[in-house]
Amino acid sequence: MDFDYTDDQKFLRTEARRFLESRSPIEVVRGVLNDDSKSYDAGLWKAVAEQGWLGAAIPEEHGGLGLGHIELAAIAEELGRSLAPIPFASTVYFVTEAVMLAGSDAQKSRWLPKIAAGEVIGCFATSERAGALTEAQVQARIDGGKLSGVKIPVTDGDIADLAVVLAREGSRTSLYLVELVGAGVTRETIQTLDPTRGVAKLTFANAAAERLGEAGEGMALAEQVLNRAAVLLAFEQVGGADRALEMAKSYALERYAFGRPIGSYQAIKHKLADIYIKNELARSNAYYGAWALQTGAAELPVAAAAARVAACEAFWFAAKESLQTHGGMGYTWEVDCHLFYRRAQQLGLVAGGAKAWKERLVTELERRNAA
Amino acid sequence: MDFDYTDDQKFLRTEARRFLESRSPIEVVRGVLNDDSKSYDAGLWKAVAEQGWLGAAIPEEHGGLGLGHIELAAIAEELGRSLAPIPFASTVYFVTEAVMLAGSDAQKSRWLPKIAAGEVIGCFATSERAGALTEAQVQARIDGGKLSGVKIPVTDGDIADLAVVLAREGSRTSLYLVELVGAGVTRETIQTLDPTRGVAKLTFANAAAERLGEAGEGMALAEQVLNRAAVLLAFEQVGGADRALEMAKSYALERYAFGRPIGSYQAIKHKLADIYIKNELARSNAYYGAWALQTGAAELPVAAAAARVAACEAFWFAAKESLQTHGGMGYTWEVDCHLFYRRAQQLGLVAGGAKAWKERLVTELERRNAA
Amino acid sequence: MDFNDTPEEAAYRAEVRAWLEANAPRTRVGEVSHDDAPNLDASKAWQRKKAESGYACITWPKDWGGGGGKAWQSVIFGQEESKVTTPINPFAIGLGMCVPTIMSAGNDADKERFVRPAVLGDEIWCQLFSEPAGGSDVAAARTRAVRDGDDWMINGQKVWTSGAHYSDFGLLLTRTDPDQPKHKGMTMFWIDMHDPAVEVRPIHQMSGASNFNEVYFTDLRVKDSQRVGGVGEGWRVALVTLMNERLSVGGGGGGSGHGRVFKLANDVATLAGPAAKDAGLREKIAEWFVQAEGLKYTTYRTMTALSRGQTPGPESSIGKIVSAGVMQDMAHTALDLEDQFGIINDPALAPLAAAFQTTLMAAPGLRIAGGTDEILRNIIAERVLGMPQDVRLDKNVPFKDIPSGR
Amino acid sequence: MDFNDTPEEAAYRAEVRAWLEANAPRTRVGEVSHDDAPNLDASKAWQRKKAESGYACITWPKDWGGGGGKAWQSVIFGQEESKVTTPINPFAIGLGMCVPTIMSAGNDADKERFVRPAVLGDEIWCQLFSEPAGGSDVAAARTRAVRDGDDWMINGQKVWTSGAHYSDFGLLLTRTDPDQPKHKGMTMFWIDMHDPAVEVRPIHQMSGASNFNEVYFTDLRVKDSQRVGGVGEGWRVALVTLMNERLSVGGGGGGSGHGRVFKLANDVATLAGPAAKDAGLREKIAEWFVQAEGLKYTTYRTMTALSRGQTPGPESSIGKIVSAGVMQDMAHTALDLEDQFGIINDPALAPLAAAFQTTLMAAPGLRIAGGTDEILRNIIAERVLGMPQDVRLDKNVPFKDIPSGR
Repeated sequence: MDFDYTDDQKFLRTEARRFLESRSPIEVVRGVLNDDSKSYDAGLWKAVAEQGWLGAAIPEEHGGLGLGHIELAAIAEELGRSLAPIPFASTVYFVTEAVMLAGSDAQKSRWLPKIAAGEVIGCFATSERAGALTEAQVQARIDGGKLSGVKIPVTDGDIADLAVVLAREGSRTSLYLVELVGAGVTRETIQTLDPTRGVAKLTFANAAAERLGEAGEGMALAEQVLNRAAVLLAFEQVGGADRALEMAKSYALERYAFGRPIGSYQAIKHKLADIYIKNELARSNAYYGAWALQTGAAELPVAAAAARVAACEAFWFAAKESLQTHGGMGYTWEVDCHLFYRRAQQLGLVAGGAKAWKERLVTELERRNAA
Repeated sequence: MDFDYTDDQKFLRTEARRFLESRSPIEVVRGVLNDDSKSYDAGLWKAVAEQGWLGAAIPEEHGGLGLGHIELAAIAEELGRSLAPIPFASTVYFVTEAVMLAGSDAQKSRWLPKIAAGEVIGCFATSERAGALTEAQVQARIDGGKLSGVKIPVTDGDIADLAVVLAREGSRTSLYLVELVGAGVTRETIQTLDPTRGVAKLTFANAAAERLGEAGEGMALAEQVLNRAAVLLAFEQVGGADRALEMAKSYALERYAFGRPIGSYQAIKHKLADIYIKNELARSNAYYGAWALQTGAAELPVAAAAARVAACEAFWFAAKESLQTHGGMGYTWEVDCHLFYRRAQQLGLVAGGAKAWKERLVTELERRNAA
Repeated sequence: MDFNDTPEEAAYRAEVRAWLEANAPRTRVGEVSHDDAPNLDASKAWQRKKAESGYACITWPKDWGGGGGKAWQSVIFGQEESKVTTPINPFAIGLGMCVPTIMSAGNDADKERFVRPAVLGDEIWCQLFSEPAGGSDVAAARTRAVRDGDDWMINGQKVWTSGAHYSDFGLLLTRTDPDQPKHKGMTMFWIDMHDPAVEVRPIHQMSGASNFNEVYFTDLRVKDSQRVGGVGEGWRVALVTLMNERLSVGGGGGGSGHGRVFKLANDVATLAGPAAKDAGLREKIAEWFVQAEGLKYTTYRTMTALSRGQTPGPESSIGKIVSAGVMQDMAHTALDLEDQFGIINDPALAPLAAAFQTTLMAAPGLRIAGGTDEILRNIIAERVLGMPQDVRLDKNVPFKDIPSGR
Repeated sequence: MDFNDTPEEAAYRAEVRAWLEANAPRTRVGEVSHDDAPNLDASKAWQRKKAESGYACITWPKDWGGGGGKAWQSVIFGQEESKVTTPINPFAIGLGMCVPTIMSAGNDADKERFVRPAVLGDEIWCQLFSEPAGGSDVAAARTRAVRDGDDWMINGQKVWTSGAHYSDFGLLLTRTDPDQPKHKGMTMFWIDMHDPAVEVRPIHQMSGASNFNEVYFTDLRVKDSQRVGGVGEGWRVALVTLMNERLSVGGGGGGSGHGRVFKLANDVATLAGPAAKDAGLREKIAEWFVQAEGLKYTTYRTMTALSRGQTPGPESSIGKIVSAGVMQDMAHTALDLEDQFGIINDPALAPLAAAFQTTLMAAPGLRIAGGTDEILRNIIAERVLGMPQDVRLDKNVPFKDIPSGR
């Protein structure tokens, strides 16, 4: 039994934190927040690529570091802490995982090295309308090998070079690789509740598309990709939730009311204790998810769903109650609480909402009970 | 606008409280709790009958006081406060309401005076199995005017003289009046989580039964009776919840920890504030229900459901957190907290669980929106 | 219990309806933000019209510009006015808190000078109590007022001031003797908000809006005659102001907004089918509805007390704490139901998502402004339930010696 | 992260399994209640068998009867033992708290006398700290010990004592100098529970069961040699005991019990259809499951720290607070789903309802025993998150002058 980061992994995480504290301070996040023309920080993206993080889980033969998913999780936790405004999740947790999961050798050799090198930004395009993602929702279709239809919202779709698109061919759905620089693709940038992350509406009109994975396996593959992304996103959420708790802690110690620190009042003490409890539950579930992801265990669907449900709850609760702990200051633009409040909501939806994941979790549990 | 008890109603409530404080102190409740052979306090029942409360809402022509349902609600609130161990709800909120709602003149003149005089105890027999009450659940049936089948659980069925039974005749359900002293009726007393209220399993084998209300209207009538009972039970729940809050308040003031009253710690202060908030929301919803009941307003289904949902939540929360406020003492048999904890659960289920009422409420709201 | 008016109430309501029908403008230009003088003009015109017919400050004496009426009449007028579209009301703080304070603690000259113009809507007031170091702890005011001959010299900063940017006068709580214990040594003044020594800066909220201000005082000179109440009596005077605030019938209006959730539910699907059939969502809708209804009828209970000439019970204190929580929970739940689509903040592309996002970003402010959830629970526990005060370390010591963390 | 044993761990686990296979009795006679000497005998026999093979107190030195092993070994043994049905363990308090206190603060004679018999299961210990006036405030002990020649005379009462009715010895916290501040002036003794001056009365719990006792001391005479630690050092000694309590890997086992809820869901219908398809219930099941899983893996993290030879982090402190809350919420939700049937408390007529009722009646105790929800949140806030202590009015004043409300 060894249920924690190894010393190497801890070292990697410490290094990642140090790196991000210097390269992705809150000013960098606000730089993207306050500039409508920017949806990510190109400099940070370049620096992260130079660290090799984009290829952390990519095999060395394809230009990656060939580390495991737990190492990637350690990096994700720190990216979450720093609210790094870069298309890391879309490119690494979604597109890279999709290619590694379902790509042909040719596709892997073509895309993975470029991704690892930071030459390609990816995005994962599944949603077309409000509500949980179901196969029935998918209207985008392939005719004569060309893709037509609309995907909205697509996180990082405004800056991505490569999209993994869930589309319909005849009666069945499949995944497709689409180069967004090509013809027949129009992008429209969309305002979101977290301006530190870019989102677009993608419209395809007979755009060139190359199938990724087996025909008709689209929904099944999308769900496998979502399971992997959910685990890695959970680490970003846990990182963000811990940071939100730390902000609340230090404010509670320095802010005085009625002659003593507000942290000496049980209303605040117990609020922080509740945040801590949810954060620990989320971390433990995330660890289990990472183990399942790393070992390719059959438990992944359950573990990923549990990790996501716990992480969504923890980050949302930590962000809103950390803000509440800051009182009036927390409601101002200048104080950083709202950045975490926004990101908690964004991360809580980008891989599908917690409600949908609870349903998936229980469905898996029933399957397990039946077995 | 006059949205409170009138002075007369307040006087009635004050009198009722004074009466119950002397006639239904907690010792009387424990007398029933500790004696397995007793499922109600006969002396208290007789005294309550002498007060005329059983006939509070029964017209004078049928031997009642001819007061309104708001007066009855004021009495209910006090009965809830005192945890009075008597079959008041079954007899008055259910059976009396059923007879007044659906009874023929003959049935009214036969039963209402007896009920008002305390000569007849009633019970309302609908449930046959676990889960929300639906028409499909009803298996008890009428053949040749005789009732056969099983009803479980039936609150006060062990001591009742008269039952209102939901049963099936052919493909449709109707309500029936059944005298439990008659032939073909066997009763089996059942252990419950609140031994201060008696419950039985009733088995009918060709028992004499007289239809109450239109044939085939059984389920519709049962729901109308449940709406009326829900409002009156809500007042019992509000009364119990307020008492639970008062117990927590006085304990929080007299119990010291670390050199000061536990009521000076925000963990306790804010817990009590949360109880107060839920109690006030429940009281306001109950008032609206009473208004709808009194005026026969079309809003009754919505008002009754809202009153019940709020009251179930308030009493449950007040009972469990009042107990928690009492710490270890609250977990002992000698301290009264568990009596409220038990009664909160009993009242929360006797007219159907809150979950079912939430569904009924939303269904009504949809109907209203559609209209 | 009766929703129907008494004959007397019905008659008054009819009269009010007729008057509103004839006089109420049908223009509302959204909230007062930092650049809407026109809107402000409309508000002032409407206020004057009400005042001239005795519908402004209905319960105040006629000779002060009021209506000389009863509390239940102002409740009814409020109900009816809220049914017609009128300009929003920037006078609430002045007429609800500041001017009543002048009336109870000010000198005769001030009453003469200020009450009527305020009622007529010619002059708008703001309340200058909260400070950066204070927040929930209003009595921690540090803004210094120092004697200077017959005048006082004021330096310091206030924060969270509503309407400061369009106010003509302000009620200012200052510290005049830091050697006294906290609650002594404060003094109240009225000030001219147009004085160049007063600088108003909007506060940029997380939602992007700016409904509040910071107000800075740099060598602001005021006459001793602008003092409201005695030197060192500032806290006693402030309590009068705050008392008036608490007496105003507390929030809880507006319903649960569950209608919007129904709309959403009919619009989207869950993994299991149409959201409108989702039992989890239906239970939540029921719970939100019951809370909103509870607040609505709690307000009715308060109005009933008023119309019976009684002081409202403490139940009115629960409004904001409940409604703010419901708002935040509902918005979060609705966006979760929208799934990925909930990310979109563009009314054209996703109207419901955008609407719920607006609520999501407003809710944290509601949970804080005018008393945080935590402060309100404390108030309920102490003033309503009679629990002891928290242990206080800031009493009976000179204000300057109270630990402040800086 | 790896669920698999290291080769070393695997080898040890195999050895343990083989030994349990060969030696573990397959008899459990339910919880130790007030009349189960037979069960107690089985427990003692099993403890002796473990001790003789070095599986009792695995981490303790061999020459004190322990196994001389590592923390990770006792973790593995615990995991494996929990898989086979064995008599329940009435030795936990003695071996987990009392005897370690003797070992660290007692004199050599006491160590000689008590450690080995306790390990062998021949002698059972109970902890006599809590008092009626104390509760969460252990240091408020009033049980008086007064010098009487070479002896001490003890009078007073303890409460919530587990196992007092079958214990041979007790670790007793007394007040020896009420003129000293609260945390000074206490002294610790070991006492003979069979002394006629000691009276044990079971506490009748709301659930009907009796798992705890009140213990009364009437002129109990103890020798000064029974003192554990110095006179006035009682609190320091007590902290050692309580420290040992906190170090024991905290609860959270047992899973969420959602299996039973599934069973119920397949059994009943809501107004909308089969409960198993009810999205509201399904969401709750997911939430309970995630919390139970979270606790399970949190325990794994603690075990990992142990097997790495580190001190477990604070995360183990969350177990009880979470599981107790889940228990109460789940039981209440399940009974609500049963609707009227949930009233029945008869396993024959309604097995699931009865089972959930048992949980419902046990949950309040879980939320209180061993630290209330409120105390645990305080501990987390102070010891884990570094928040300041609550303002204390009971320090630096003579104990007898501390307000106690009586």
